[in-house]
Amino acid sequence: MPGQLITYRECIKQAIREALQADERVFIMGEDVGRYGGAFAVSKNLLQEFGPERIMDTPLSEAGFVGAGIGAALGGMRPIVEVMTVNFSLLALDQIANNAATLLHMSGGQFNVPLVIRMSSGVGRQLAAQHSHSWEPLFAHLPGLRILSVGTHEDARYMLAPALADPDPVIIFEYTSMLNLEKELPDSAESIEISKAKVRRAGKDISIITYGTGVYKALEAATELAAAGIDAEVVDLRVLRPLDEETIVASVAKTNRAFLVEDASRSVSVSSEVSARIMERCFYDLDAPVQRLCGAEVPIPYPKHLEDASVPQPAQIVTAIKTLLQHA
Amino acid sequence: MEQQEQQSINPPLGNEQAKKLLYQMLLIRKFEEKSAEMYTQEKIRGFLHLYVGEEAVAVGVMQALRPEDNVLCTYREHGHALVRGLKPGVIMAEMYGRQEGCSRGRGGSMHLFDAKTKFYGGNAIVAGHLAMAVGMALADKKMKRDQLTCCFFGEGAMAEGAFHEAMNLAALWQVPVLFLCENNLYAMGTALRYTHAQTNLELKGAAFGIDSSTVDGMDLLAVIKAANTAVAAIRKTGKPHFLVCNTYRFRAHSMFDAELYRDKSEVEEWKKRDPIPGYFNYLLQQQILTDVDFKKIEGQVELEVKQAVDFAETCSLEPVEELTKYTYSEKQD
Amino acid sequence: MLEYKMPSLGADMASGSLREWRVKPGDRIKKGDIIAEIETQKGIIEIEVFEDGVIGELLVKVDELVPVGTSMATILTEEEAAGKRPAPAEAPREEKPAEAPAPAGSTTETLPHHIRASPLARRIAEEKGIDIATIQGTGPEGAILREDVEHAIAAQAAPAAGKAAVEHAAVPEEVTPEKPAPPVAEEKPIPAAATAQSIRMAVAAAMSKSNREVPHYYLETKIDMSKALAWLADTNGQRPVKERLLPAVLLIKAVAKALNDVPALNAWWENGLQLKESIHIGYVVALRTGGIMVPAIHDTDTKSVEELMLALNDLIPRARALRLRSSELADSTITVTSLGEGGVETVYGVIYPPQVALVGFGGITEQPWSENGMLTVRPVLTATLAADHRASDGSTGSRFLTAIKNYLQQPEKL
Amino acid sequence: MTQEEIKQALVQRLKSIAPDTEPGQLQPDDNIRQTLGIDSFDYLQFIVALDEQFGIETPEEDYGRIQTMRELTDYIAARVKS
Repeated sequence: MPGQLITYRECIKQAIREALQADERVFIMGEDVGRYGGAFAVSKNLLQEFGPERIMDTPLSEAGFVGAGIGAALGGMRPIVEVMTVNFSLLALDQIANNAATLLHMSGGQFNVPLVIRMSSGVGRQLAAQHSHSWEPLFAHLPGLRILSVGTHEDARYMLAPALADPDPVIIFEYTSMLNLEKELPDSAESIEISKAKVRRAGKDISIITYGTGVYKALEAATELAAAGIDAEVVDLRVLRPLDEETIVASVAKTNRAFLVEDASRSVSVSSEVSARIMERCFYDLDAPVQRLCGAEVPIPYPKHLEDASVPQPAQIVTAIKTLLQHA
Repeated sequence: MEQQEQQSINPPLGNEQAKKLLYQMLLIRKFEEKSAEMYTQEKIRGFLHLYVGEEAVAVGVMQALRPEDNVLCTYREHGHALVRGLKPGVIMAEMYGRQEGCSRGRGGSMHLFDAKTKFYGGNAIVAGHLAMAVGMALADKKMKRDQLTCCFFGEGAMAEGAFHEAMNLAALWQVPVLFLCENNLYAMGTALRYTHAQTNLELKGAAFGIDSSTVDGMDLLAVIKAANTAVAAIRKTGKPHFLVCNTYRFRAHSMFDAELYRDKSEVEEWKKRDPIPGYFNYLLQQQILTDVDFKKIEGQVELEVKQAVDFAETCSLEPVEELTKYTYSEKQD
Repeated sequence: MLEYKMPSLGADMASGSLREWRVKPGDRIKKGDIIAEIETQKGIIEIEVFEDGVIGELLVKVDELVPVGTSMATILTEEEAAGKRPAPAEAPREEKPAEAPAPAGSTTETLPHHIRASPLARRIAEEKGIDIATIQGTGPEGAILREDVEHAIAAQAAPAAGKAAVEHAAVPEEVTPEKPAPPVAEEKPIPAAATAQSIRMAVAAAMSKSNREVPHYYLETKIDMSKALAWLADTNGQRPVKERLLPAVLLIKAVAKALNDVPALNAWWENGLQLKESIHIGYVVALRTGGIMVPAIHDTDTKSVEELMLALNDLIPRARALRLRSSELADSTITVTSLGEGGVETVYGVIYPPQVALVGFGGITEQPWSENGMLTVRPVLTATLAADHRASDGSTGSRFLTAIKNYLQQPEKL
Repeated sequence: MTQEEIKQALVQRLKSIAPDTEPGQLQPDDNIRQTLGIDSFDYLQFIVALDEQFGIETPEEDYGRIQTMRELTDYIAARVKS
């Protein structure tokens, strides 16, 4: 429905509904996904539509139901396991890191785990230090997993299907701060490749490489930079593991400058990795040092002004890039 | 009268069946002893956990299962794999780290996997596989497949949160899982009384509303009976069952273990209840088998174990170029 | 007889110490018997045997700490035990190789002056053959950026005057062998955009460095070229025009042979003297637009004079077209420059670092020459050696020049 | 082939060897190599090219007789005709 505005939440919901309709083996389970309608109302009314066998409320047992999701995937199902928020995922980290990520390898290729785990994450709703994590880097560290970050409405709507089609475990990071955000949904029913980063805006002067909540911020900054005569390219990494190095390299080779943006705190982050890859692959294409704008090194505080200050804002991106390009 | 009722779950005591059970226990025993030897020669590396003393449990439970059932084990799983039907050679090759091993050498002693026999490991995070077992049973239930999932774990796992979550989910969802606790009295080196406030383990299953039972794990016939009973109930009701087998490992926890935590006399005491002579003496008494039969079986087992080592010695190492294989599935075109 | 070895009970077990033998020589043992207690970092562990037999000899004493795999005892078969006692096995204690001597104290060196430039600017400058040191940076803290390099390229677009080469030849004492462009990717031709000025700057940079850092000494000798020229005229008379040889190939060949005799000058000075095994003579080619290129003639000493001529036929046009390969620009182990055609007699060259020597040839001129007490007139060539005194001394240089001279007296053997 | 044609051919050759010069402006008695700054290597290539173009053979001992434009033109003209 091009031209019509749609929320990020509705995009996710449509994707889930579509998946449930498309494949009998798909079911969703998690805390409060059914009768409550989803902690963030993403799965509201799906219980009525699909019944309790396919919209399964679970007890508060992250290790238990994520592990059960792995078992169900081994048993031939295509589960979508919802971990309410990323902070609770640590209770299931053993299952994710020690089972989902390793079974294929430990079994010498015999047992793959076609599981999708969705979790809400990110900063921006004054939820304080235990509910505002940007833990993409934590999970992106683990070989055997595919880590997706949903930075746009397009991906919210179309990423789930290829994730379910993947033979291996996929973790999808969604962002609570974007749920109510309305955008036009591009009429791109064509399948999304979950192995590729995407250039969201082409430019020639600098590559802004980002993901998740950084994507719209970077696009906003790019618009402002254009007014100042700076033509910025915005690369949405989208797949944080395995990283799509080729798209990064191609962009930096074109613009000769890289500026990395993410909400996760700076140390040992996704941008740390991207920066290192740029050094390895693009050193002699660089006309300026790689620079980063990341989350502050602090547990996320509750007050709005401090919360805002803890993650990059579009105005900061604009200022930093202007400074970077201002030398003559 | 009671005996009559349980006729179908009692072990059939024909000559062939008896030979097979004895053969399986001896195979585990000799295979494990050979593994220890190959470990000291540095042919096998990593952790090596031996099952010597506990043979009656794997042999007694496994005979109750069907080929289509799922089996998940702990890292002390060579015996289970052997009884489930994995060839001694491919297990030995796996421990040698060779690509002919059942997990292409990627897993080693603690991670034996085999798709053909639905053998899902070889899981080395204590209690981590219980939740997976629940999920596998859930899939079977959703897909209306008439099969169950048998999940072995030690009493150490029962102190983990994952045990409680998995038991709760299984009971809540009413899925066909046989939770099989091999209580060998020690979580590594810490005795049961130091790890569980309630040492009557069966009660923990009851707390979740799961049918639970306990059996002497050193007595093969008792294990067979208990396992057959539990499995029949699960197949009938589709509900989980919790079976505790009290057993004892004669050897150290793993190879590098000075056994500071238990008395030699305790080990000697348990060895008097060794399940292998125990079962064989029973067969002698009942005049089902003779000493000659025993020698014959023993000779066959020794040959097979030797052949397993010979096979492993001929196996090849995977080329290092394939290092990152099996991290993600190969893309299917 | 079998050896019982200290068992490995874990990857983290490197050794164990014997606490107690539970057996003595002559004891019968069965598979599974405990024969000893050993102490490990995890405590005392009883160790078992995996064979039946009779204990032969105990090779390790109580409290002795031995590595995994060390023979601890011999185990005999029944037959062995009954019959002759085998000679006691020598416990194979592995001798650890002596610790390698600690590396000599690290030398402190002053780093060459660092130029602030972006990697991209460096790459473009390299590709275009421009010395980055000559460019003014406009970036942060004066860093050189792509833009700056591009401006520099545009600024030097003016074609060099045709006189350049003539002037160049007319001022031989300034002649400076040089690698005009730093190495670029193998087989990658130098872009035609490399200009006379950038080559000039490259020559300037290398020669300045040489003059600053290399303590030169000079030797000179006169060589009677009559035999060489006669041989050349004779052979060229029999050759079709395309296969004719130039005197330069004789000079190059003589230098290569002399280097075989005096290898000390076939070297680089980089953190000390590094003798080079292969002989790659760099031959100075003057460019018509000014500046020089010095392509390496790879493995000069193994080439015949005909092959050397072919090599020059290949290298010189490519050098003039600035289409040399990086290996040809980077590999030279010594430089030869021949300036006779401009009419000069003697060349005092400047060594191209990190090489340690340069041979200069002047023109061949008719000169009075005394031989066996007779004064005659001969075609005479002046050969000079400029050598790095850090790397060699006058006597070495002298032997080298004399060797060149001698080889040129037997041209047919070259 | 006329003298003028030979001269044109020579000028063209020299221009390709020394593109930065104007061989057309050589006086008949100018020493070609010295005036244009052509070294022995290029001169040898020049001779090789002339031999091929005009189908002649120039022995080395003749090099001294063909130093100027006039000498060279005459030399070639004599051999081409014969």
